[in-house]
Amino acid sequence: MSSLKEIPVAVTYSPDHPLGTGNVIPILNEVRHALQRLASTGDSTAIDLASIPFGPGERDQLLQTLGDGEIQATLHALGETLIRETAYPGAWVVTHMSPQGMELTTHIEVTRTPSLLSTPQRDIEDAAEALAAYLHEQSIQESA
Amino acid sequence: MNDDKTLGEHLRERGISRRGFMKFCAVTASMMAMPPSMIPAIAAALENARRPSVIWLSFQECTGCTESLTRSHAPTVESLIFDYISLDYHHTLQAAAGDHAEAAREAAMKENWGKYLLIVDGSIPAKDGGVYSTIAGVTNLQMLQEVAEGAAAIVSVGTCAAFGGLPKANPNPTGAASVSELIKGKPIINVPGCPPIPIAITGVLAQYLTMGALPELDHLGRPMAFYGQNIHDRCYRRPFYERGQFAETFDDEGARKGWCLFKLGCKGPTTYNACATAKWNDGTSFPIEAGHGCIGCSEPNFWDAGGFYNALSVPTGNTAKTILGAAAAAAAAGVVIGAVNKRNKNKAAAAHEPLTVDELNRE
Amino acid sequence: MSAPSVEKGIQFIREQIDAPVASFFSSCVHCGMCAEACLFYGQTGDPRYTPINKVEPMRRIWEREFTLWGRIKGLFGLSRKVTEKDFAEWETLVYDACSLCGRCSLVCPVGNDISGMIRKIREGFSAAGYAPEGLIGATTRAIEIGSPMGVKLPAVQAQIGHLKQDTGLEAPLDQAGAEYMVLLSSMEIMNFPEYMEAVARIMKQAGKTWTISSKAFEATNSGIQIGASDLARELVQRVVDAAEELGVKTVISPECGHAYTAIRWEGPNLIGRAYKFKVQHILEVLDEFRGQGLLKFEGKETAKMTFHDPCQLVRKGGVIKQPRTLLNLVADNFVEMTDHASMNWCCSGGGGVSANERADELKFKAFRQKKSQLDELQVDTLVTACANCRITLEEGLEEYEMDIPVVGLTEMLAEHLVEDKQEEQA
Amino acid sequence: MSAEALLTWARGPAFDWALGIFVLGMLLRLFEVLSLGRSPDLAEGRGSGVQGGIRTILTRSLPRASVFAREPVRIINGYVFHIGFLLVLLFYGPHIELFQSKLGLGWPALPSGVIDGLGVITLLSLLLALVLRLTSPVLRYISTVSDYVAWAVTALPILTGYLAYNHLLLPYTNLLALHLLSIELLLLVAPFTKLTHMFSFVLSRWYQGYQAGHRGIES
Repeated sequence: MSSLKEIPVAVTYSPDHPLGTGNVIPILNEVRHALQRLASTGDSTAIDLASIPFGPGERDQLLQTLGDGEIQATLHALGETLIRETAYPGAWVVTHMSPQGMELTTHIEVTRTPSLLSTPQRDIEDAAEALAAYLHEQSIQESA
Repeated sequence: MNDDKTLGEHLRERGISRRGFMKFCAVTASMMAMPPSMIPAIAAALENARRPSVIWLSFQECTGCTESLTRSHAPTVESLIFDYISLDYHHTLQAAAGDHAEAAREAAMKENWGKYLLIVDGSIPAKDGGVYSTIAGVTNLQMLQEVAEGAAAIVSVGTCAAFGGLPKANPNPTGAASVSELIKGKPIINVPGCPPIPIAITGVLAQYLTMGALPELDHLGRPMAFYGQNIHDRCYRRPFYERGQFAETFDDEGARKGWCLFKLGCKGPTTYNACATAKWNDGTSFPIEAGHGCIGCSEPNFWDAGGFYNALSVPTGNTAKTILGAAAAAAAAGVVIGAVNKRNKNKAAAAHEPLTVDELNRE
Repeated sequence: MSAPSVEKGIQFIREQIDAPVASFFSSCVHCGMCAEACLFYGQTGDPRYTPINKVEPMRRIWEREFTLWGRIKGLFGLSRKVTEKDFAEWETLVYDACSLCGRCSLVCPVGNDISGMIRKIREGFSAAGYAPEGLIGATTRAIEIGSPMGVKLPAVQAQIGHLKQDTGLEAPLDQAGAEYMVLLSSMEIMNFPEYMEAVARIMKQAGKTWTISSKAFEATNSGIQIGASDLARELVQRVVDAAEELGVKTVISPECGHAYTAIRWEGPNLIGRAYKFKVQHILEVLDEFRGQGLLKFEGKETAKMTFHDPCQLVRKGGVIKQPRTLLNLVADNFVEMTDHASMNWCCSGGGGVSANERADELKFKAFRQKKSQLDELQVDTLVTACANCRITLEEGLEEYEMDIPVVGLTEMLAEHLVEDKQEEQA
Repeated sequence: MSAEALLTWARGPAFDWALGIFVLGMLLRLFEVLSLGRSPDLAEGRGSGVQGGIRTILTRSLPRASVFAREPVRIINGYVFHIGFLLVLLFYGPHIELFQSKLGLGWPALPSGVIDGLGVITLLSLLLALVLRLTSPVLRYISTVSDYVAWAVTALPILTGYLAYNHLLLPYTNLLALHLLSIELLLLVAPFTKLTHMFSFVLSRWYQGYQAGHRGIES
């Protein structure tokens, strides 16, 4: 047997009728509540999809329903991390990948800006220092 | 590697950015089955975690657990941890062999006495003084006892180490026993499964390393985070069970439609593990999703629990034989009892002295 | 003297235990439905009168002696032997509080014939010496004199004489070769002479030959009521001998419930062989004659009347349609009671209760069931087909000051026969 | 003994023993009954005993109107219990699997939710039966220890089954083990209590019906 597709017995489902847990709608509701909370109190929420059981096709259906929004960003650290806003602004899907391109975890974050997008304080300080150092070096070279 | 460095320092030394570190923390949290809200706490803990020494002992085992771990879907991130820990002894993974290997183990034990983490896979043959498995002339039993003595905690990886597993299956010729049967007075975490889900192994290690604490355990010593719920409750086929829709064979219409596999022997209802959520092979699937019932491999004595293909509700014995035997016994006893009853009745009839009017009228 | 008789009682009960009894006890779930069917429980509310409880001593003997489980329990002292005390305690339950009406047997969800078992347990009680005075007396008279009420042949002969004198009708005595042999209950000889006249008229119009045997004119069988098969057998044997000696084709059981049970159902089993003649109840015979067009009736009663089903005849005898067909021939306004036919309520005097003076108070209490049925209907006349029912009903109606005449169906029919005066004169 | 070991034992040797004793006990009871024999009815009959026997076996499942009017609650409750018990026993998927694997004969299952509801109804009807037994003078008078034992061993499998299905009180493994053990207790106890009626009712109805059929009377 050389590929999965050659196994004669396969569970049949279509993306429109996924099998299983029925967890898609409850999670969408959770996202709705999180959006309301974000709007009123400014509190962020994150949902780890790895902790939720899905039947075949259910996860795809969830992500398809959320759709694509205006922003897509890619973080390059320890492999790629894809950060995209969904069609429901404020709801983001953050997918961490390994350097080999395998998915590690996927979170739905309901927040104004995913924290990974904003620059860490120490990095800013380091950046200021690094830039200062660079300029200092330049001035030495110039004067030399 | 400098032993005094924290994990945070170690990672930065390797050129991991702060965003990379946060990503690492997010993945680790997910791995430990902790909610995303815990990520900052994990980051703080990881920042200050100290490098531990780990000794890994393999006894009566098939190396499946090690395979499961090393071929897990997130090798890079895990390797960050394993690079950081000092894996001082592991037959399969270490470069050293023979006397060198044993010397390394003894040195690590001496140096970290009372602080190292002991990981065990495989069961321990305890019969006949443990002669059925030895390493460098030392029985597994003896080695376990020696190494366990100086361990801060023990992680039994795989069903063999946790519960005895296949070596303990009937008739258990080697007297195979689990770690917890042999070692008392040490914290023991059981991470059963045949093999365990890789993330359950790494999750426990990550938690021990980051938090320095043992996770919450169930009555069988398993981390609640991974073994807190049974497969059946989290199974995506559960709705079919509720509707009474069952696959009757592995190739019938029900099987094709993904109906419940209870009748085909699925042990999901009595098996506590994270397969239905964490899944296998990069989160692709798990046995039930692949069309085969759960065999209950993370439960004690799963091999002898009445057959993988017998439904849980079906008694495992030879019922026809029992009934025939009982019927035969009943027939034999029935003949005797029937004869006794008949004799008693005939005796009563023979002893019958007709009732007379005189008798009726006596006072 | 008492201890050995208890032993005899237990032994007699043991003899009665057969596969049906064992199956009944095996099946009983103590659901209590039999109590709801029982006249005596219903009118007193005394749970001891629950029918299945009345055979408890028999159940205990069965369990101790015929089940493995009972024997094991016996070994550990967990089952009690049936003792004299039990006989004493159960005597009134077995005789006074049961008219063997059989209603409980019909409602038992697992099909237990409880009333059949009470009939059986009485064998042991009579053998143990725990039977009511009244029934002992009646049985003794039946065996020694030939009739429970002490009626002797001369009384019958006198009645035959009166009949001839008053109406000119013949009642042939000991006529060999007659088609029918008619039995009489002593009640009919003493209290209801109309019955013999009615039979004579009917037979005459139907053109049938009949006779009364001087050796066995008595139909009743106290041995059945007291539950002494040895004595019941002797009484049945007298009838069988007489009928076979006279060579009759059919023996007619009179308007008496238990007499029918005795001669029709129990008789052959008591003597251990089938009869060489047929046994019919008088109503069966009448209905047969009607069917053959042998009888002509004229005029109809306009009074509102109902029929009291004698248990032994209807529920336990299966003669259900005949009385109704016959009654409708001569009555315009026949109404049924709420519980009738197979689910009728007993008059409260069956199964020897009426012959047991000790039970009078209980009997009158139980009669309130019949009273409430009658109160509901408000009839002018109560028809029945059993002399014992009739006398019990009359006593009960009197006790409760109800003024309803009770008549026998056979007599009522005879009164409506078309008289052929000319033929008579000729 | 751990729950897992208990379950394995309950599914294995314990079930075999319980079933063996059940079969042995019930057959012995049957032999005990049949060995006592019965004499033929020599009275000239009016009808067929066999027909009467079969008729009574069937018709005795229905109540008589006049008795029904007196005790409607008790009678309806009796139906609710028996029908509920049989439906749960025979139409729950996992139960059917047991029959199928042992008899080779299967049939469609009822939705598990329906069985769940039936279980509750059956349990409630048993509770009501107990209340009636304790409050009715007749039932209290004629009840023996054995009646209450029979009640308990009948109620336990339904209770444990319900708890197991709904994952209440204890882990499923423990409950499934307890459910099986309670059934085994029922099997063990049945031949020695009134629960023998589950089979013997056919005999007792047959005997009364046979006699009635022969005599041409109602039964």
